[in-house]
Amino acid sequence: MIQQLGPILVLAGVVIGFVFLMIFLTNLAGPKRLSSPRKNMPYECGIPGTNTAGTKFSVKFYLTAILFILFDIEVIFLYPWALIYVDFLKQGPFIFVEMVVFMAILTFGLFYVWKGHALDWD
Amino acid sequence: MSLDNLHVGINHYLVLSGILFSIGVLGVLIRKNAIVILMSIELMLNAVNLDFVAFAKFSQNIDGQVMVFFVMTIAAAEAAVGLAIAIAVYKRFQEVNISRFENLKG
Amino acid sequence: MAGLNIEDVLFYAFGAGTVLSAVLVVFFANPIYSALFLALAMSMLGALFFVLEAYFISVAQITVYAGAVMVLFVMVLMLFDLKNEGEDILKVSPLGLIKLLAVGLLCGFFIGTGWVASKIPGKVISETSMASDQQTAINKDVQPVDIGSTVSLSRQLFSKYVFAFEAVSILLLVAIVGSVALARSKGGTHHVSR
Amino acid sequence: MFGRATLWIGIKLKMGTSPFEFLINTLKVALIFIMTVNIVPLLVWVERRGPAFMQNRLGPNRVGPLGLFQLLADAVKFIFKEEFIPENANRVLYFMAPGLCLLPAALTFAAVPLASPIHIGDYTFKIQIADINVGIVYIFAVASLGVYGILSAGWSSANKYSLMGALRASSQMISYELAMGLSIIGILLIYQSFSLNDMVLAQEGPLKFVWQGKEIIIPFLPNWGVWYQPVALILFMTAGFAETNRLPFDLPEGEAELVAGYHTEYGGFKFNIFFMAEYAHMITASALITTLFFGGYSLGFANTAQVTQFWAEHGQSAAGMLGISIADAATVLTSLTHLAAFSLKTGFWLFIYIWVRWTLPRFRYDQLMDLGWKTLLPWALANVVITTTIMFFAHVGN
Repeated sequence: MIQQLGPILVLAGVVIGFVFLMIFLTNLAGPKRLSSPRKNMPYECGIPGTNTAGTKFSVKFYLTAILFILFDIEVIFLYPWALIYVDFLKQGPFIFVEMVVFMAILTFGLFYVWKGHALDWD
Repeated sequence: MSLDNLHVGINHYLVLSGILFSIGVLGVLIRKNAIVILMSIELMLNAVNLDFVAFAKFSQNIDGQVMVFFVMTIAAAEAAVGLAIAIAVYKRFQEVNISRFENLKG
Repeated sequence: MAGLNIEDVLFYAFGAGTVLSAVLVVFFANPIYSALFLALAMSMLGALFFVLEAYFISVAQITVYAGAVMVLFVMVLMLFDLKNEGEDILKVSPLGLIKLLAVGLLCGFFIGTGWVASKIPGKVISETSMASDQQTAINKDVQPVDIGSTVSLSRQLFSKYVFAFEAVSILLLVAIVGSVALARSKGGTHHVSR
Repeated sequence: MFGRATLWIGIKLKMGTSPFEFLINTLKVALIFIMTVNIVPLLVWVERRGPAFMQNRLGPNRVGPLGLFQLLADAVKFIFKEEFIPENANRVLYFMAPGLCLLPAALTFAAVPLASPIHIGDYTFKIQIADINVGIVYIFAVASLGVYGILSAGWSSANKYSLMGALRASSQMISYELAMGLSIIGILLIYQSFSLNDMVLAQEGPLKFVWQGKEIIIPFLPNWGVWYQPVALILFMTAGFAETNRLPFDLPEGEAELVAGYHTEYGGFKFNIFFMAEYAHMITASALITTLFFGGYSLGFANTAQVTQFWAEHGQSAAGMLGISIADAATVLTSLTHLAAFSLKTGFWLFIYIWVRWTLPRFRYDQLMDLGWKTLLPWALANVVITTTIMFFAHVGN
């Protein structure tokens, strides 16, 4: 376990150290100019910003995220299945039937989402 | 404090997941924002997952890890549908306070 | 055997980190910070699973929980303009005190049993594997169960738990249909019904 | 009491490796990370001069020979930029976002095997940061954490356009993660192992597979994954482009579209860190394409034993110079040849990334999401089903 986790933690430490070093270096070396309110306005190609960032957004963003979770579970179940597929095939076609049923149901779900125009970006 | 009970056994994992579970319960009871309540429920389910894996390791029985799979599926489906409801309530009432959820009919 | 080895140090590091970020999840006014801290707590739990040698479970935890469910939470919270939602949790109400007391008792119960169990050697599942002798008795032909390898996990998943595996696809289908219906029933995307 | 405990913990801390090995491993990890960070300016140089020649203009050639030091000048220039924080941005998340973006991008490179291990005396030295036995799935898990950096960057800079860019970038990334995850299931079906080392070892030697009990060997083709799974290669490459927000999928940070997407409000070295994260994702994606489909560090025609044997005969001079035995010098030279093969293949795929950027126009957002959900995902599912049925006929019953 430690042979695999040790280097990852060391790498994470090296990366975090690198990021802090660089940001600290920029603070040290960067010029300290005065910050005028005009300069601090959000950058919108010079057009003065109309309203704050919390404007209304379309529903499609989180519907994609919801569907991503549900199909990600399917992918997670497919990973262990892919490992033992050939071994279990030697004992007969049962493992094949299992997966076809699983994927058929979820592909029907994808088909429902597709035909239900839930994925169409207006 | 002698060092031998510092060595990690099954009890330490059970205590850790007990603490996480009670923090989740605290979150559900105290907070009024529906989404944070959903998050606390996710935290409680994670505490249960930790228990499953700890038992799988210390009793050398793989079924614990298999159960974690199914707990994960249920938690993800519940979070997805729960958030869809919270979004519907937000679009209607402009806030996600738990008191708004009493108006759900049917 | 006395003395700390690396698994214990990692357990205490990740365990303390998870508990700390779990507490921050509950006590942060701004829900976006609590969502980010919950994602941190879940990634640390993934690391704890790695320490517990459940390699595929730790990867699945990070992909599904920290990488998908919490992304949805963070996205939804960012979409809502919740700046005014910063409720004041620390306003002490008598009801709040009772809740706090109740949860304190629950937590004390967990810690207490853990402490008592560690005092009684061998009663609860000790380090020596209690169930492994029954395990080998049950399925003779299956190769010895090696906790770390994903193959033994999937071998068990697709032989003993096949029915549950098929039920999972039905559950996912119901969740897909449900969330699509919920999202669509609120009318179009831009107008907000007052 | 406390002093004795810490001393006690220090001695008993069985780090799994002796302190000497731990030092070597830390050095190796730091070296590989510094190497990836240094490849980024090289890639930027190729990105500026390569397309310049495509459009028959010169590209940077003032600073240093062929403009190579131009990149050093850019990096140093970034350090001297002013530290700028937009008006009502929340500062903690604003500063953490670049780190949150770079950390997953750098951690994904941990599982990629660069060359065959070196044996010196009884000590084997793996040219790889961490030989994780759930390699490929670990890479996708850590890559899925990259979304948090983008979301917090977009949200914390309190700019309507950057929030919009962040949401678009993250929903694009998660949609293509699905297709990427499904596309490698075909590869897993063939190699039956998550560890990338096993995959590379399985891809050595001539192309041979079992068809209903009969072993078929095609001597002139190397045993690469691309012959078994061509569709998965196309799906994986397209999803790889989208995952790293590279053209033709870089609408969220497209200049014409959304000012500069989620890193609009960032200047100075923080912007450079976002840039490095994108290039680190690109390097990992092309390294994965070579490892999964084109045999990783293995030479197509000869497997590791033959290469070691070849160097054992011709490696006397190197053995003398390094002062180790012939056999050890042979392993060192073999891993060098493997490293050269690996970097050649990965370099080729990195050039493809850059080349495509200057040939394809940018997708509209709905085209982009439709491609993800309505083309790549069904194709990936179909690929898995077809591979399963073919393997069903190849293996059933024997």
